[in-house]
Amino acid sequence: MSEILSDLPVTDLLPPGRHGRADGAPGVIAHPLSRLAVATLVACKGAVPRITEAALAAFGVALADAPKVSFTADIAFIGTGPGRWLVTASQAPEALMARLTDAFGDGAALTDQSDANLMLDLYGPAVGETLAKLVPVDLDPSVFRPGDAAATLVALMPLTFWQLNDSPAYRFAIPRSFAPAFLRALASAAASAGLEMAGPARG
Amino acid sequence: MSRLSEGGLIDRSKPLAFSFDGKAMRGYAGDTLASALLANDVRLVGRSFKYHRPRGIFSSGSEEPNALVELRDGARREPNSRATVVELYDGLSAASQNRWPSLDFDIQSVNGLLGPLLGAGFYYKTFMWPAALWEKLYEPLIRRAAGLGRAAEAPDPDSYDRSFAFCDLLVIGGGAAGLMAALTAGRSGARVILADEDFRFGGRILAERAEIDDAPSLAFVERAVAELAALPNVRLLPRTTVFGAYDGGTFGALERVADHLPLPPAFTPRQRYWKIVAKRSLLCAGAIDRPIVFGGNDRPGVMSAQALRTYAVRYAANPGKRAVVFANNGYAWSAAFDAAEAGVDIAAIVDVRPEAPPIQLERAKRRGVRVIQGGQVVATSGRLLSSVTVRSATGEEKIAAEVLAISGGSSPNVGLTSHFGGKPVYRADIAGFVPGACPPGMRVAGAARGDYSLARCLAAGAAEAAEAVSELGFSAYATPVPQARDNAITVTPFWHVPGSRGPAFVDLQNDVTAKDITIAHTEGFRAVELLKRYTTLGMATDQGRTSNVTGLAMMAVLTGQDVGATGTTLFRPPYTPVALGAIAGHHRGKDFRATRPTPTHDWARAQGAVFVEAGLWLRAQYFPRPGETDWLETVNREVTATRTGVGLIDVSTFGKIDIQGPDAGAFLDRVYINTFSTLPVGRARYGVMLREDGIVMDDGTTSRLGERHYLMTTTTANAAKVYQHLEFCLQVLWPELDVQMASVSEQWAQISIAGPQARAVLEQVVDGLDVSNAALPYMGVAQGTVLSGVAARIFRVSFSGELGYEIAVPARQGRRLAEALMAAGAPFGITPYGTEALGVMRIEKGHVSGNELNGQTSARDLGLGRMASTKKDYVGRVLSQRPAFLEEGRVSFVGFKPVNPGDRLRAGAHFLPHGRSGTTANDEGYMTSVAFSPLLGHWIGLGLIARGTERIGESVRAYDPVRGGDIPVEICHPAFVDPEGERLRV
Amino acid sequence: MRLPCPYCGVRDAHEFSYLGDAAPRRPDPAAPDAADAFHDYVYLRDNPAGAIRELWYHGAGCRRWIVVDRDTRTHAIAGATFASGSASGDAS
Amino acid sequence: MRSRYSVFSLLANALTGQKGWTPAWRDAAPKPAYDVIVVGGGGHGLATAYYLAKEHGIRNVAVLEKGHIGSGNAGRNTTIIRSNYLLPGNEPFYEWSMKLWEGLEQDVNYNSMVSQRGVLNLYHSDAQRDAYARRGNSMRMAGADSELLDEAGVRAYAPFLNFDDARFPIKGGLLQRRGGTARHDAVVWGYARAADKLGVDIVQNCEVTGFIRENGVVVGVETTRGPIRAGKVGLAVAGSTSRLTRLLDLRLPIESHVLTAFVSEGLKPLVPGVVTFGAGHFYVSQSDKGGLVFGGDIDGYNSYAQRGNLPVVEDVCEAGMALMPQIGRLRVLRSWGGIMDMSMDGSPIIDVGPLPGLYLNCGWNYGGFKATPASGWCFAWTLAKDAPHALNAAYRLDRFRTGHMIDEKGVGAQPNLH
Repeated sequence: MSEILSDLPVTDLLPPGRHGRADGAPGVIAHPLSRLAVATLVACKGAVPRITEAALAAFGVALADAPKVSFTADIAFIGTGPGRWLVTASQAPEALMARLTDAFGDGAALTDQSDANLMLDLYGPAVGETLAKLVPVDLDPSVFRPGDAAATLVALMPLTFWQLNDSPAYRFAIPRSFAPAFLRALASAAASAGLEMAGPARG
Repeated sequence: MSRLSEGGLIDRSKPLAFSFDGKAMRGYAGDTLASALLANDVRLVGRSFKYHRPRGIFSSGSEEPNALVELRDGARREPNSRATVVELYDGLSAASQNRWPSLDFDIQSVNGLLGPLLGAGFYYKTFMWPAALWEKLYEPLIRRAAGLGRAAEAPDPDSYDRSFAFCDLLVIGGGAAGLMAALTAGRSGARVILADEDFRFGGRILAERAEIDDAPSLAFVERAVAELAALPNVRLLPRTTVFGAYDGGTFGALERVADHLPLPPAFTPRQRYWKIVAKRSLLCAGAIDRPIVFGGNDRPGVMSAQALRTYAVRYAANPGKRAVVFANNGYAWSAAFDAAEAGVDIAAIVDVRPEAPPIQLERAKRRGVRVIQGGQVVATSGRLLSSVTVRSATGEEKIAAEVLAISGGSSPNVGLTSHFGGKPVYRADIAGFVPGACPPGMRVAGAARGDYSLARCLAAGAAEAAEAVSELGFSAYATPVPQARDNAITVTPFWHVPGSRGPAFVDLQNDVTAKDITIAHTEGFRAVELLKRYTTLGMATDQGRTSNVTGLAMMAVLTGQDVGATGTTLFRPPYTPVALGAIAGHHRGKDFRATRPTPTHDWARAQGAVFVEAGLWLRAQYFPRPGETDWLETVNREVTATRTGVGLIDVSTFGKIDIQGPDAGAFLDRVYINTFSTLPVGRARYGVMLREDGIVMDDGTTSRLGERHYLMTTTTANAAKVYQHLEFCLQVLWPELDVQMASVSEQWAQISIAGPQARAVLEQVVDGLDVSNAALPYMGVAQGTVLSGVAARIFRVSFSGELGYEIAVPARQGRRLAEALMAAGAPFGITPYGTEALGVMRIEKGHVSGNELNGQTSARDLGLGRMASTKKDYVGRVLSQRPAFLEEGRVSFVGFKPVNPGDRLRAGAHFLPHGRSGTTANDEGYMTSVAFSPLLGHWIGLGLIARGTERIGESVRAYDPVRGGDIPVEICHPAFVDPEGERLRV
Repeated sequence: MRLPCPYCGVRDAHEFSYLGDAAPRRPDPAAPDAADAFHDYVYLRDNPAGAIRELWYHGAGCRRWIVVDRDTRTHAIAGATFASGSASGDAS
Repeated sequence: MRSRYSVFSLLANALTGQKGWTPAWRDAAPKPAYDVIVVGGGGHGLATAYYLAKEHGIRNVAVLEKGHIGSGNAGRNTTIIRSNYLLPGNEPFYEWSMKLWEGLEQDVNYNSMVSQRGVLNLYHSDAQRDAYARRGNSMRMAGADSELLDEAGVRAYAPFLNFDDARFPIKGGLLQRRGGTARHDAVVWGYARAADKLGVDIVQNCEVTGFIRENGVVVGVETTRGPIRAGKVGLAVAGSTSRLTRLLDLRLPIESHVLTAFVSEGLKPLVPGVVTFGAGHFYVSQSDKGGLVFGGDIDGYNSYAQRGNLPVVEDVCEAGMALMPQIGRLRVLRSWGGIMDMSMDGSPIIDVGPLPGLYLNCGWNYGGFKATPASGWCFAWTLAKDAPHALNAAYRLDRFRTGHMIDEKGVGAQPNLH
């Protein structure tokens, strides 16, 4: 909604605080995560079975080669394409890369993407109604459930997101240079419900 | 006031003030603007398109052809709003349009006097003499007279929303059939969306005095809506028009969220555009009354029978003191009886049929309504209708009336069914077109299918919905269908009253008359599409909903074909007109497209940078300092500082593609014209890739980070295109190659430092890495850390021609790196520079860039042909050997300098030999890039000219007529600075 | 239009880029008639009014090239597979 | 006999109740044989027949149309005429078309409402400015008019554009004042009437279902109204070319794509000429009836369905709002899809062959309507002389084999990107 955004430079991230409707509890809370290590993992030709075994052995994760989240308490694998995952963990990027290298050796290509995305959790009572304005994927609980992931186009921006729980909460990985524009679109979509932008969000 | 004393679905406890043409009036909540106008005795509402004839209100729905007004004012002015669907709100202001100086007295109504001249096709036959007068005189006059309302003059201040929705069944229309359908599907557990363009569900039930299950039918509506609202799997969308059917079960719909309010409340959009994906759809859009054509059928006071009933019953608004009904069907009789019961004085029912059904005659008798069977209206009179002249077996008779309610039968609202090209089919028994082939997954129920009986609408809505959801695996309950009693309606086709007096209108808005159809027939414009285009029949804002069937039936009569064989024109989206702003939603102004800042954007802004768009990116263009008077002065300073000391620029926008795997080297050999499999680890190489048609696609340096690990850079503009191309090569052309790709463009901030002092600066930020010339030579690559522990990749590459390094760090460290480099470089006068200075230096150096890689140049054209390996195949090799690519006279890439050093060069100038005129035949090429070289003290240029490399030293004309330029330039080697590249290697 | 991506599921065509007919195969560049064969491969198309197998790239999704069976007269879609030919799409 | 349209004939008819008009053209039945058959009763086909008769004296000509004349792309375009092309293969041809437009109405005695109110292409960067300068210079060198406007110049010509809040600021534009619009249907009817008057048979509801070949030579066509023989058969069936050449086992460098166009409700004058928004995919003009006529890019996939999908609708409305935010409350009245012959380099083909007796006129991409007069003129020449005229010398079919593509946009052999 232009009244919120008219004074905000288009290159700036939405500042922390309340945006849109100000009365009552916020309909949507956006929570940026600054300490998540992220990597892409791409299986070598024919190596998906090997990778799957290694994931089980090294992390206790039953890796799904599908748009799903396979996770344990400290690591998550998000399917983004055949034989391809985004891996996230709350640790230093180098440490994650080292763990993954140890586990998968030359069976996969690994790239550090810890700085490539704004990682953002979205939740709140109006998150469904708000995401319906942005995400062209059916998020009805009968269709999209915790552990489901999707790479898609939001307000003309390519991004990946997955569902964390059935409250529901979602985690978004937004390419860093698109983060300001994404947050502008989010602020517009959430304006009628009220958006609480938590914490400092530096992409 | 013509407000009926009782009844209606208006809330008499909520009076609303509004104005029309500045005159204050009162209405009630639940009114439309049209019903409120009628209740305020306003009968003249608009002017027609061509003849500016006075017009009133014809319909009570979205098909309204006459009562178009400008709603609101200032930046919110909404031209061509149909008064019949504008929901009344407090403070509403509306104005009539297409009139001057006033609605009552419109100068251009003289057009009507020219009617005999202005028949169909008139414009095509005249205004040709003299030719010069068309744009100067005739066309401006025509344009001013045409058009309807006026657009606002300031940006629309309201906001618009977009929303996606998914469902099993989309029910379009919430009348009897739609409500039953939504109930049936909703009870089965299917996800249902019920959309209706009206602000109240119920459809025709709202306007008819009928009973369902022996109770007033309105009770059924209220019960149904309450149940639907309580079902979690049903979404009700009132005020929502489903405007288009698209592929894959996708529908466009427009919800008028706040149009019924004086202003949208804070954070509320004016309208919302829904993109609905439905596995099945059910069209229950009802039907509308169509007019009968006769002389004087357009006077204010002539309206559809359905409209008369709706205004009387639903809105308790009496459209006029006495009403005559003129029809060819029994439905109009019911309308007359309902209106009479609501308090309208029905003077007579005139039916063209010689004998009406006895049951209706009986009802008329009971009510004391006079009936003229076998009668026809042959004339009307009054500026606002005051009387109608009826011809019957007993002769002609003039009946005083302010309202003439007409019905030539019903036209099902088939619009959405033909959005996939399905042709409506004529059904003689109802004298109307019903849906033909529907879009996949679409069914039709109720009046939209030609089933006009209320009982059948209820039953069909339930049955069709049950079948639709059953196909999806839901078990639909055998819901008992409510009972309604109504009689079969008969209709006798009747289109046009022959021998009636005065202009007889077929298309009310566009002023297409019966005579126009005759002209079109005479001149051979007989096919329905030709008829439409020649006469403009059906091209008005109602898209022919009130006129097409009648018009083509009249043509059928003239050609002797039957109506079905004549066919009808197809309805195209949108079903009713849709606001542009609603479809655009949030994507307007600065948010039209995303703006991508670089990792050092904030830092550059703090440095006073001026930014420039590079695709979606914003890049620093130059960094002006106080006292500098123009951009060129700034750029000269930046270039000089870099060439003599050291400069710094963010180059993060280049595409960066991580390529790994055992076959990575072999893969690169196939996509680049040169060889990469032999590149040593720790080295970078410049590469050129072609499209398969032999034209250059992109260039950039690619580094080998490990035995099976490469990092490719692409140009900013082509980053996504190259990535897609590489995926194509890997997945489609050579799936046997074992290569893994990932874009790392967003991961790394990359800053280039260049200039003789670059190494001295670099040494201060690296963590003990040896970056000496020996350890990190030109085109060397090092990995390590900088700034005490930040992972970094250092590439010794150069675009400027100076000793240069590109330092990549994780994106969030970009600003820190820039600041550290500035601090480290301060003793050397390090200077941030932008894309302008970068451009100057690359032109001085003679490097190709986007202006040269324009999709029309080959590697050979650009002087890069020698890079191409002859020992391997690569994409584009074969077709780059075609004759035209090897022609003698083909352009080649060279430099240009002005013969007179003070002359300014301009990119886009064409080259001509001296002494030849500026014609296409003499065109030898064009200047691609220019810059002022502070080093050389004059303008320099790069360009493509025929046989350029053979013509070094020759002088040609740089011909630039669009900017008044025509100067001699000398062809030279493209590298103006350091052609041997010595500076790179120090 | 909605395309059934074998990995992501059914998605709006907006997420995809289009290349065209999937039938032409890159010819052998070493063959004696390579010049003609490449001309035909790059430029000539059946352009059928009816069924076509065509290449789409799911650029905003899984970044897979897929082959879609579609009818150019009705836009009806019969199915889609990974262009790399393998069931999993990772060219294994 | 066709009456000539004049002030006199108009007045006479006004006084006699419009009863004196005669059919604009004869609804001819096909004869067994003609000197030339032109397949396709759109603007190009009818113009070809007219110029065959007028310029070359070849009057034993039939135009065969599957439905009724003008029912294809001639009736589904955005009515723009311009000659603002870049490449030497294109610009002289389109400028010749512009010259023919300028005298068309008097030539055919039919008001096609050729309205030269200007075509403005906006630029948003220095690089785009220079690219437009290159184009503007090409135009001048081919005898066309062009003006390179700076921002102030654009403000003067089109003050209603968004200069203040734009994502891609308007820096200037390339203006061709002689560009503009023409009433598309009237162009078809004007050519039909004039061709008919010279003896050409316009045969409607006559679909070509096959070709008659003798010894490898095309000597006629099979139609739904029987076989018709001809000395020469020319195809001018934009959008359907591949469907016909398939009957001859010919594959062409063409794909069929859908382009959607839009018209708004009628408005009082707002947009004077044609404005093209380079940073988005959008162009707009206003018809004499007051509707804003606008459109954008093709949908991007092969299609014969004559209808597009919502992504393009959205893209067009977004660009429209970005360029003219005051049109937010104006309503789109109707949209329609036309099927384009998109060629592999974005430029047309007018050529002899590729089979003896056959002549091709196809591959018009978006450029078909504005080309109508020159296309007909050059195709008539090519049919009459068995060789291309200098103006269509670059439009050979074999240019892809030799490498002489005419790729204005520089996107290569991908028709959906042109």
